[in-house]
Amino acid sequence: MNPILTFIVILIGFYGLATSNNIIKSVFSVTIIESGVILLFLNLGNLEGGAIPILNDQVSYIVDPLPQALMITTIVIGSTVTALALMLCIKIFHHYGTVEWKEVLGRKDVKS
Amino acid sequence: MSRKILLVAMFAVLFGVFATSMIELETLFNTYGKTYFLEHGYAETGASNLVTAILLDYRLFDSLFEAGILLIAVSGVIWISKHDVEEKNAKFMIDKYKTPDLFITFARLVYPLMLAFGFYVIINGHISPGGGFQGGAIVATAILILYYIDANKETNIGLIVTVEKILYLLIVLMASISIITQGAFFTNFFNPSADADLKAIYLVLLNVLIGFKVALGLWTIFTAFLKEGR
Amino acid sequence: MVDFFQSLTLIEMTAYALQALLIMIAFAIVIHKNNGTIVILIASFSLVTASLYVINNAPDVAIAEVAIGSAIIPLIYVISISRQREFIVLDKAMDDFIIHDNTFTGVGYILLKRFSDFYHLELNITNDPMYYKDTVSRDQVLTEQTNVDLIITKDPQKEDGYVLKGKASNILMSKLEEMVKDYDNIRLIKFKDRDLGE
Amino acid sequence: MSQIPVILIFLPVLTALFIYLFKWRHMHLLALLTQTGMTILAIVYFLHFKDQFEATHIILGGWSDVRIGISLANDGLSMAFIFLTLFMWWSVLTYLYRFGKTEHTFLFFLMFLQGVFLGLLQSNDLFNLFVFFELTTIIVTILIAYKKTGESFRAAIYYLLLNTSGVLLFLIAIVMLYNLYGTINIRVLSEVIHTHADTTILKFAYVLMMTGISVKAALFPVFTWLPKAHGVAQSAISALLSGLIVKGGIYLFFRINFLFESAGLPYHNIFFILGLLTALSGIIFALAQKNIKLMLAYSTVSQIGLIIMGLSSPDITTFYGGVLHTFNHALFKALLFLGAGVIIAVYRTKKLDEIRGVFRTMPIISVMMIIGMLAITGMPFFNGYISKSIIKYGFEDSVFRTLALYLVNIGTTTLFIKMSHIFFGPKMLSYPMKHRQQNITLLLLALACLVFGNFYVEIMDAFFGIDYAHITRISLGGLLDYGITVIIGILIYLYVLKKDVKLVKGIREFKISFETANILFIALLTVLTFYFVIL
Repeated sequence: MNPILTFIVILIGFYGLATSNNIIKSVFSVTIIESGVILLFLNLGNLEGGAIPILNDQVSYIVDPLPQALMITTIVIGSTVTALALMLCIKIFHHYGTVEWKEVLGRKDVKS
Repeated sequence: MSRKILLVAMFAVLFGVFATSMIELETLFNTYGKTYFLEHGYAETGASNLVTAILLDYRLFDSLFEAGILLIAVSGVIWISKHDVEEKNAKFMIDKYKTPDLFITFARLVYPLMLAFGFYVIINGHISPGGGFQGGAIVATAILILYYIDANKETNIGLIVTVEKILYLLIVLMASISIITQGAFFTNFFNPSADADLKAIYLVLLNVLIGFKVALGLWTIFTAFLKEGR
Repeated sequence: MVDFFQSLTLIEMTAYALQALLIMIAFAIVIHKNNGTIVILIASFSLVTASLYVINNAPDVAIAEVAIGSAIIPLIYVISISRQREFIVLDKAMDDFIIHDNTFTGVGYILLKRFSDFYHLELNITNDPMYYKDTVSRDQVLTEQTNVDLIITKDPQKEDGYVLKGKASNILMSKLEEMVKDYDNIRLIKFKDRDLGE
Repeated sequence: MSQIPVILIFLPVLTALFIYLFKWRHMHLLALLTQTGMTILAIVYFLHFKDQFEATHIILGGWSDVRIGISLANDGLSMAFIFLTLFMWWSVLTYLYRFGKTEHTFLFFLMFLQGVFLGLLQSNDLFNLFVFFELTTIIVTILIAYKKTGESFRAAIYYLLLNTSGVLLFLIAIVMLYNLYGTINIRVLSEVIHTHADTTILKFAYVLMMTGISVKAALFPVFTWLPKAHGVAQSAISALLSGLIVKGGIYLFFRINFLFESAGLPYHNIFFILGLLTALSGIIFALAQKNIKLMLAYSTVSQIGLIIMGLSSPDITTFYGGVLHTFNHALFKALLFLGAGVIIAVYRTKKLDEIRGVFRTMPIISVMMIIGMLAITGMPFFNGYISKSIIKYGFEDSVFRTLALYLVNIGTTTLFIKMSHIFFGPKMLSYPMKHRQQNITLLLLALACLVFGNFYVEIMDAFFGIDYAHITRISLGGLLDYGITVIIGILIYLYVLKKDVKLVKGIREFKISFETANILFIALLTVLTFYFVIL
């Protein structure tokens, strides 16, 4: 049940990508998709339940640690992508005076 | 409007297929990896936190490139925001920004606490939740508070970036020592059958290096953003 | 249906509630028009995901998400959204065009203020004695490489005239052009984007 | 000796770090030195393990269980791609010899990208593939934005966002496969994949992966980022992107298809159709352009379609024809982009109508460019002819496929007839510059085109053990085909393109917005889901 609800979050992210005209919002849509994917990994790792993956004497049944390790990597990757995209956004604003996709992509004024 | 309807229709199809596959998964679920880590994880790596065990030992190669992504992004963000024209003397005539005094006092109080917490998370990464990446991010957040106190703080970005690159080199070197002792790249340089306390030395060292690298990297990223346009 | 809800434990119920909240926040972000309020939604989105990670028995991931996703990333969003409403002007003329009698009452300031208020921009004027004697080509490099949107200089051809310089690609410049039409002593120069380097 | 793959990945990365740390004047020489060392290492590795690549499956960390941890694996295909990578970096580094002297940051990104790309080729772990995939995307974004013009910024963000969302789909597929099989090691997976062959989840995972890869490989509706990025970047970077980086997506295309082979998914026809659509749309857009870099970029799209048409064939000889075309395309497209770069630098314009008389101004460059054009249009004796003949040979029994191939070929020929106008005409106002290194690079690439056009039998035998002796270097039929194609091309050019009819103008002005690109992306996902899962 949980993974299915999480998939809705991913779909909302794609909806945002497909409808928003604003670059910053597109960047955030990507962040939403990414958070959804992370949550999906954890949901599926937690599908059968279990303790947190830190071993001590009492623990005999844990959730899967591999998806969690992978997701830490994904969080770092996602944040760098966001940082890079937002820096590009600021630059685009100062070049075009707007962050609307339509106007940014539509302008054609390179001399060469 | 029509495109929104089209989108929703496509989403319905995808959602249906996904839901079916998730229901299927409940019977097909494979727990091979989970059982392996539960049985061998502590004995082979010496880390009771299995996530750290995977990040720093089983899949160290990934973590190296994860740190590499941060490195690249830092250089990229700096390159994009940098310009050849020096504008150090430029002063904004209207700069309304001023932090309230209460916040400054509060921030001064919180700053050492956060820094200490960050170091705690880094150093205890192998036995409790946390590790180099998380602790590094917390340290970076603590440094961020300093900017909250004084927005016009001067930072030598060039130096930080140089240190960050050297730290990355150290991480790669540290990870490759095992080729001499173990005959394979990217694992603990102590023998897998060694004592857990001995192996913890390697884990803590690597966590500290990664923690500092991540902290410096994130610090550079938000300094670049704060300086952008100033 | 009732059986289903009765069989849930407290943690499971919290998980469903948070997941529903997450969907709502995500949807709000996607359909919201105003960029300013989105920042708060972004930070809360990150917090809700972090608590969901904890519920899914992943404290490591939750720490990473809180540290990166709830502090640094929202800050970066705030900065880039606030930069989006900035209109940076470099004043090279350094006379009473902007500052008149030590207050912001010069002709140029009133014009620019009217312009930026009309388009909901935040006017930011800077001056710099270092560039005072620079040439025209230097101005073009300035607009290309730095974030300066507009440069004010004196008109060399006309007494008491001013020249406003900016990038031709900037959509704000064409809007400003409409506004400047009524003033005789103000000219507008638009630099074409050059394709440097091969 | 068996650890050479790891060294190949980390040597350029460490070199990149050294370049960034010590910004000395002669750092570009260090890059060339590394390049020499890597080439020697790769050759040694290839000769040593030529017949036993199975033995060089390196488990990083030395774990006894293959299913845990990351491993690197090589085979003939990845070795061939490694040599292509090294060769492409050689040409870019020599081409940018003078530029690299001062631009250390640029060299840093360039060398780092090489290490990452070599990692992408050799990785045997799905999540590791994702990391390299994303790292490539980020570095390429920075390289596109390197010029810091408004145009390059917007191309960079378009590329970054579209590719990242594609890569995230790949990630969803990874978690599905992990939970099905308990491992993400590609070799292990390909052995056990048939155990759940009929499940929805496996098919859906395949669809998600393929859609993610389609974005990276610029397949039919989601190629829109490619002309923007490749048309804006510096010519050397465009050559690298068109020649190699986009091939990373194609490499993954057949890697993932190998992985799912024993599941028996019917991918051949649908990807033939997608390839055909890619090829046709690419060539139609290319014909309408007036900017030479955009023309070359769209021509890349159409050639990718051609490659996918070959690769989706169930017949193994045709499949390797597609692989050979990947290599040939890398060579001649790099040659054309680099040549165009020199021409653009000398004439200071990208418009086709404003460049005339190149033959008189720069005879050497012109000869090289003409070699590239002959190769891409499929003239006998050049490499394009060989791979196209192999694909054509494989399609012989289907009229539809042969016809499709001819159609694409006619389009390509027309495009380069249109482009060849820059050589004629009087000498024009230009800004001459010294381009000795550039000449050397172009000569190198042109020679490679000729070598691949004449010694393909030996090369293919050495790498893949496939015998292509039945494809002749020259035949009357081939020459006749080429002549007819050229004549049709000239006719189309004279009667349609030259007059710039309304239709052509309309196609040139036609723009796909970012939102529409994303809708097309989701539509591709839905169509593939329909085809593989529901039907």
